[in-house]
Amino acid sequence: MWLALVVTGGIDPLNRIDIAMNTLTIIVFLPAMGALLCLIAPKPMIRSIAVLTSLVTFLFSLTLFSIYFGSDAGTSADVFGSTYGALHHVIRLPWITTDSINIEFFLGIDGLGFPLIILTTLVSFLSCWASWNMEKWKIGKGIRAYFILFLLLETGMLGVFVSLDFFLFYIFWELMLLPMYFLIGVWGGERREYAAIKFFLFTLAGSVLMLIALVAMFFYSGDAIAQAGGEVASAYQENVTLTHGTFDLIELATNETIQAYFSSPVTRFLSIKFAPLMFAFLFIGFAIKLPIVPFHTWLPDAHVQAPTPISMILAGVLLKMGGYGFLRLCYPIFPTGAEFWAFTLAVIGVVSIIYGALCAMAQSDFKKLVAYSSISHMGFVLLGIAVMTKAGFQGAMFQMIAHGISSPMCFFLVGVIYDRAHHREINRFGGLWMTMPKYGTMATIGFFASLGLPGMCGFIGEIWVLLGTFDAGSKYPWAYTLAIIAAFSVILTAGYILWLIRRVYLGKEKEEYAGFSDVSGREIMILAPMALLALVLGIFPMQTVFDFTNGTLDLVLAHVTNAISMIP
Amino acid sequence: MNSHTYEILLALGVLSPFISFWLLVFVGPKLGKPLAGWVGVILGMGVPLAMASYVLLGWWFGEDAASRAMLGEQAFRYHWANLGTVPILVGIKLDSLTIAMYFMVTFIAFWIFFFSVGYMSGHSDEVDGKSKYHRFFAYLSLFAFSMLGLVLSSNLLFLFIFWELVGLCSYLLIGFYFHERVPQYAQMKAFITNRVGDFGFIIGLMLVYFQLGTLDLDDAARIFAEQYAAGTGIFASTFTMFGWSLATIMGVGLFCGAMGKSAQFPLHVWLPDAMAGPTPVSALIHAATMVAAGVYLVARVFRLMTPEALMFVAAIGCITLTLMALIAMVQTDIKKCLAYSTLSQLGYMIFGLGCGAWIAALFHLITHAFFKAMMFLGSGQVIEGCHHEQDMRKMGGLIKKMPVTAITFLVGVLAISGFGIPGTNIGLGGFFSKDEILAVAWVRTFDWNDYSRHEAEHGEHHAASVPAIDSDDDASDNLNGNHKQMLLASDPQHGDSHAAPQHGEAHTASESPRGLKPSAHGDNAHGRAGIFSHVPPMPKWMFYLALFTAYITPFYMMRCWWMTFMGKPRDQHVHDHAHESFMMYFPLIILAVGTCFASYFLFRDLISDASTAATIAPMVLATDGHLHTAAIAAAHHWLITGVGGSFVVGFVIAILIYGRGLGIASAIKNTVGIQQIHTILDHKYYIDELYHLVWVKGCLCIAHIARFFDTWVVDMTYNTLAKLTERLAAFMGLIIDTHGVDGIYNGIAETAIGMGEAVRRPQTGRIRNYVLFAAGGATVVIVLMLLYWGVGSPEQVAMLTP
Amino acid sequence: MEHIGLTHYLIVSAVLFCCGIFTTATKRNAIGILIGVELMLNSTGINLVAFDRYMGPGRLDGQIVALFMIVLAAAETALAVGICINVYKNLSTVDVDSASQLRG
Amino acid sequence: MFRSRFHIIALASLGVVAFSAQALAGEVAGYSDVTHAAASGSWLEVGLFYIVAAAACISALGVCYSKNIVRMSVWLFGALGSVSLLYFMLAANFLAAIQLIVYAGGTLILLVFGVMLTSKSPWARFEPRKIEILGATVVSGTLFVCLSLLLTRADWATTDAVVAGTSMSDFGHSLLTTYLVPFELAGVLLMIVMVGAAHLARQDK
Repeated sequence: MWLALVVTGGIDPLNRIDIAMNTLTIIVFLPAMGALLCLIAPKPMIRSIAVLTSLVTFLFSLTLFSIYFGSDAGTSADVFGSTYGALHHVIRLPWITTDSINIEFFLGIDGLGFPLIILTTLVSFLSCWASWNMEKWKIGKGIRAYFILFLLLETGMLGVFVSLDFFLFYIFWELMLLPMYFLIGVWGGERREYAAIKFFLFTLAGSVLMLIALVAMFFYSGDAIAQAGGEVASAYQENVTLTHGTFDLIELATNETIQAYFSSPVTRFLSIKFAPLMFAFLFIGFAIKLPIVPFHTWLPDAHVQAPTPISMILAGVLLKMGGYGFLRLCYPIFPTGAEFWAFTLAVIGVVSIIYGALCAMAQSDFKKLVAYSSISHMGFVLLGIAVMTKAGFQGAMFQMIAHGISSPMCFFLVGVIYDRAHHREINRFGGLWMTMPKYGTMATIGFFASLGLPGMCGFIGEIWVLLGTFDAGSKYPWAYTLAIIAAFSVILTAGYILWLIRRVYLGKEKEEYAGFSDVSGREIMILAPMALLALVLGIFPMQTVFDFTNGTLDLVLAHVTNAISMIP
Repeated sequence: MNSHTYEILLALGVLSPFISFWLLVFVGPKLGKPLAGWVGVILGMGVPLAMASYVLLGWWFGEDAASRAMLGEQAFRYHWANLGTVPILVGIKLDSLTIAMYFMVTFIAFWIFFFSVGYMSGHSDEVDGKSKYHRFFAYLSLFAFSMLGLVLSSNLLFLFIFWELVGLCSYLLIGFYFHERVPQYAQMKAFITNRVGDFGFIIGLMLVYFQLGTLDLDDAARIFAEQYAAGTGIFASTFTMFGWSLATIMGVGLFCGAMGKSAQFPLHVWLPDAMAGPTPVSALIHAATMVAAGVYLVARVFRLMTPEALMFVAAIGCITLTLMALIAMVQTDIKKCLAYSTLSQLGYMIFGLGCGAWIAALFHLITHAFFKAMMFLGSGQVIEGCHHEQDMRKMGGLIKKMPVTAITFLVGVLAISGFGIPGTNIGLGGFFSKDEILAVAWVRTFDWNDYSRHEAEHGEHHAASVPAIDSDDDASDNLNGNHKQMLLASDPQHGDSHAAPQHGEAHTASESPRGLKPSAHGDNAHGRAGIFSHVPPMPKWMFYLALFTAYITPFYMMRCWWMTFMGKPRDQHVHDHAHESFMMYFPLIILAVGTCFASYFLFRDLISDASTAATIAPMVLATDGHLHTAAIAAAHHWLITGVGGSFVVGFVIAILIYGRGLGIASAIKNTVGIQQIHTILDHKYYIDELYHLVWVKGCLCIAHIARFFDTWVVDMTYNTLAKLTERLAAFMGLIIDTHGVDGIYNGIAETAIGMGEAVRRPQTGRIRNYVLFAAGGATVVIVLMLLYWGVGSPEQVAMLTP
Repeated sequence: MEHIGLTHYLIVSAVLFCCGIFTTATKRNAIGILIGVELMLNSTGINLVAFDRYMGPGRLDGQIVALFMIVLAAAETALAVGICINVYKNLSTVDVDSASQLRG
Repeated sequence: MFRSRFHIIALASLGVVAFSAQALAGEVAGYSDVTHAAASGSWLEVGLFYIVAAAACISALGVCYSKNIVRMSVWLFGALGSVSLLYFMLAANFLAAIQLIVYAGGTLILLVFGVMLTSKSPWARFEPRKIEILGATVVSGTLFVCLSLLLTRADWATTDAVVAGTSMSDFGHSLLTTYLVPFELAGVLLMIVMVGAAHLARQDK
């Protein structure tokens, strides 16, 4: 694992062994090593190497399940204990250490990161495999660069989900941004440069705010500790005392001293209350990724221009980083900010739900429609988190996973037909179910899953969020109205999805498409897992997701509500 | 018997169609015709039917009421997931109603599957050789799975899940011929209309979850009653909308779902169009089972309904049953005619539940399921025979060609018209169920609260005869007592045994409707007994509309039958082609027999057994006729004797008009006044047009506005931001040449240019500009330092200095 | 008579710095820009030495850094002039605006 | 008119150079009144400071003001000289010497060579756009105002400990001990620069 060594250079050999042996490190850097391999491999072998790498990564990430099934403790609640910050596969080593700054190489997972890691590795593998036929694309050149960037992207994404040091988190965040920029900008459609630049600018704007928050949080935590006498015992590590600011996300969230300082109304930044401002900074950074109206306009362009596998990654994983960011940074660290913004956030969420659905209804471009539908779906995530109820949090988390399954499937379905027809005009399609029966069946599953049909993954998230929102009515009177408005989206969603199905798959066969071959074995193999998961998640939500997430989510929520109750 | 045996058997019965679904999906094409069909029949419905029959007999004859209740109590629950903190327990609602529905569904569905094996072989191959035969049975199996699951669910959430699944099956099956244009729209219409209902359903769910803190049917009802008694929870909130309390809104919300599924008035539009699907589908889903699911839902959540909510239910039902019956009078498409009669009958059921005639409504549901399924199969037989001719005006005289169909169809017509011999217990389904609904409706039009108060005032001297019914047990005993009496009024089975005293009382009561009140004198229940202290009386017009429709129904049914089977053949070609085949009319015969005996069969007992205090008492004591049993008995008796023969009138008129072909009918149609009415009815009150204008067009319009907004406002904002950066840059001497901005014509491209430029411009290699920018940035920072961070202030300096 | 303190020197360096910026920002002649840069470098030099003198007397750090500054400035100038000559050879002018082949 | 002013300025700067040369001589000789003056808060120090500072500022402004490249270099020469004087007054004699030798002796000459080599006529001017001048004026003006505000508001914890002028030996010592690595790096850099410059300026293409 010498690559790990490079990344964590400047530490003593023993720790290097630790790193090399650490599961998360391996998971995170396997793709990067695959990228190196692609760098030197002969051209014909590249794509197989890439696909194999992503497959191995996926399989290896499955070993994480041993956390739950290794012991008799079966659920997240049991595994991650009774305090937020009980982690697994932790590795923390000093990375950049001066007398005032201590940036650590700090990886670990809990119920928040775990399902997203599995999702990431799975979606990455599937989409990597989906790029198998990239020579046939309009821009079929640069296979080597493509797959290298792809694998680097995967490393970046995985890193975001496992790194618990804000600095490291930020680095991975940016690391993930660049390959995406090139993947869209080079292998994209007609207006790829525009889309790529737009994506880049939006995300960069977000990460700038995040950077400000990062620095501010570091120094203010330092002030907090200084005020407390310069010596504060760590909240969750034995015999560790903090003497200056920290980037440790868990510490920032759980340390009473820091929390008290952050949330006290006298703490100011640019003469604005600290917690709300920082929350807003982080929130915008993540909301752009989620994306949330009005920061969403990069998404349709990026999706439409990006090649199919990249759209899958984009929809399947990148959007989840926003939600993950909320749950990992915004809410635990700035609960008071959350309370301050709750109404705004919920309203934005509802607006995104309805607005995205309406926009999707009006699209004539197949891919754009799916893109807008993901805006609508991610609105549920925001809504569920914003109302801060158990059901809401659980629903939001589930919605992330569910959308991570269904929307890549939808995008791949679009890609399948795009490879054959070379256009995406919904109104020019028709009768494809007759032409390609297998494809039609798969498409029905995929789109009904994203429609939120009960018994499929989409439903659980939506209904959980809706009920959770309504449940918040006891705290926030406005929650009733919002829940009802959000519930209205079930009609809109059904509207545009069914209309889409009718226009594309039903009806008489058209001559121009009569010659289309049905989905190939590879495509079936890519679609099948997602279809299967869409069903299984819908039927056994507890065994597939809730058992792994709820414990941690409840801890986070308890932490947040507790902190809010402290507000005078 | 082992306490879980029934559940296991029922569960197996649900599982087997699920298995057959996947089997048919994967290996269906290889099975081919008709093998795939038989798989569907055996695995998809045969097994469930076997289970159902076994369970039914075991349940009814093997257990007594106590053990039945006990079994229902200790039914198995599986912890499916946690909704927030509320555990969602999935299990089987094991009571007589479940079993009755389960048996009805499996029985009818089995014969419809059987019918389809023959029918679909001629109807599934339109699409250039690609057979959809197996697909049809796969869908049917999936439907069977969902429908049975719906019936069994003990949990509102799961009820909702299966609810949606049957919706999906109906969607897939309506659009089975999706290569044609009509079914495509029909299926969309069906699904989306149902979704509109589900919107309400979800709101109801939210309120149940939030206010009652559970989604389990029984717990919810219990907590609801407790909360009413204590005036806490949902009854504590002062929130009102359209003058409805929160509790009422909850009930109405749940009912909205039923309005969608059971196609009640504002949402009825999808059902007639749904006839675009294959005929067996119309018979199974859109006549017998799925559309009845709405009624079933209302029956299940009956205990969560406030009187106001029930009043709303009744009103909707009443409107539906009248309007749809009127439309049915002018339909010429045989399936459409049946569809509208179905709507009308569903209206009757909903109306019955609204008045509180819980038993009667469900009883009507089951009898209706039998004869309507049969009639649809018959119509399918006819359509098949007249190769795909559905217009009744082209038919006629078919009785010679297809006698069995004609006879069975006639049985159905009689049943739906409430055929029976007044004063006796001989009659077909409607004769008992529909009339009882009317009876309850009639009784509910009086304000019994006055009477109750009156009773309460002079309650003392009744003390002996008035057991306090404030506690549930008493209520239940008392209620069972009332049940017995009530059943006598209409139930043939007990008729002989206890007829005398009961009828005697009824006679004394039935001299005049007004006389009803005193007749309830001996009745020992009164308003305070129910959980709802005040129950408003039902407006009279509802009763009269329902009664009026009772006269229309026989007319249009007989009209339909006569135009199809009697008279002279009007289209020789069709007539010559007509034929019938055993595979198809055998199920007809079975169902016809079922129709004849459904009302005498166990169903009535099962339902009344289900309607114990634990099921409906909290509500029904106050709103349903059970409180005023004797009165209802009297009213029912009076109705049966007085109005029971109403169907004759309808028949006579129908035969008079259509006996001699269509001449008279068209003559009437063209008379002034009638003509306009006819046009309106023919266009179904233009509701479809209205909806298309308001909802479809409106929604799309909004959607396009949203898209426009997205492109030209949201996106253009960023575009403009980019532009501003550009302008600023220009001002700072960044830009030598600015492209002309013409956002109106190509906004997107402009965005591209704007953002692209904004990024690219600074990269133009003018060092001095960089310097200027950097310096500007530095200046800003310093200004900030001066303004905000008070640099230079002593403490700051203290920080800076070593 | 008032006492000459650190601030005085800093002010002077500020003047130089601003002049340097102005020069760099307004001259189109490559060498002119270079001169501006030199000015700025000098102002930093003044800062370094002044701080060294007034805040850490006896320690040479400030002066040493200033020394390096001078050396690097010299190196930078040498290179820059070389580049200018090259540009001039190719474009026969040192107007930086005309050296725009690399513009995107 | 231009020319006359140019001569005056040139003379002034020459005077500055002479002064600094004398100071350097004195330093080398081992005694240094300049440093003494700088150390003691006498009128000499103050007056000297204001003169030198004024010289520095004036020549800097001259750089800004003058349009053509030759004058700019002359003004720059003045600025560099006065800066070296400031170094003297800051008791950084060696540095001042280096400043004079390397800058005035090396860099400036290099610049002038550059001017000569690259310009058809040394008096050629490229006018910037008015807007640029405006922007530059605004920015640098604001920057100056803010900076001086900042500097005046801050009271630095300064020490007025009188220190003797540092000698070369101290420099050499710390260069070869504490700052060895940067020192070596600088050496390497210089070599690279030499090669690079040579390559860049090579005649044959």
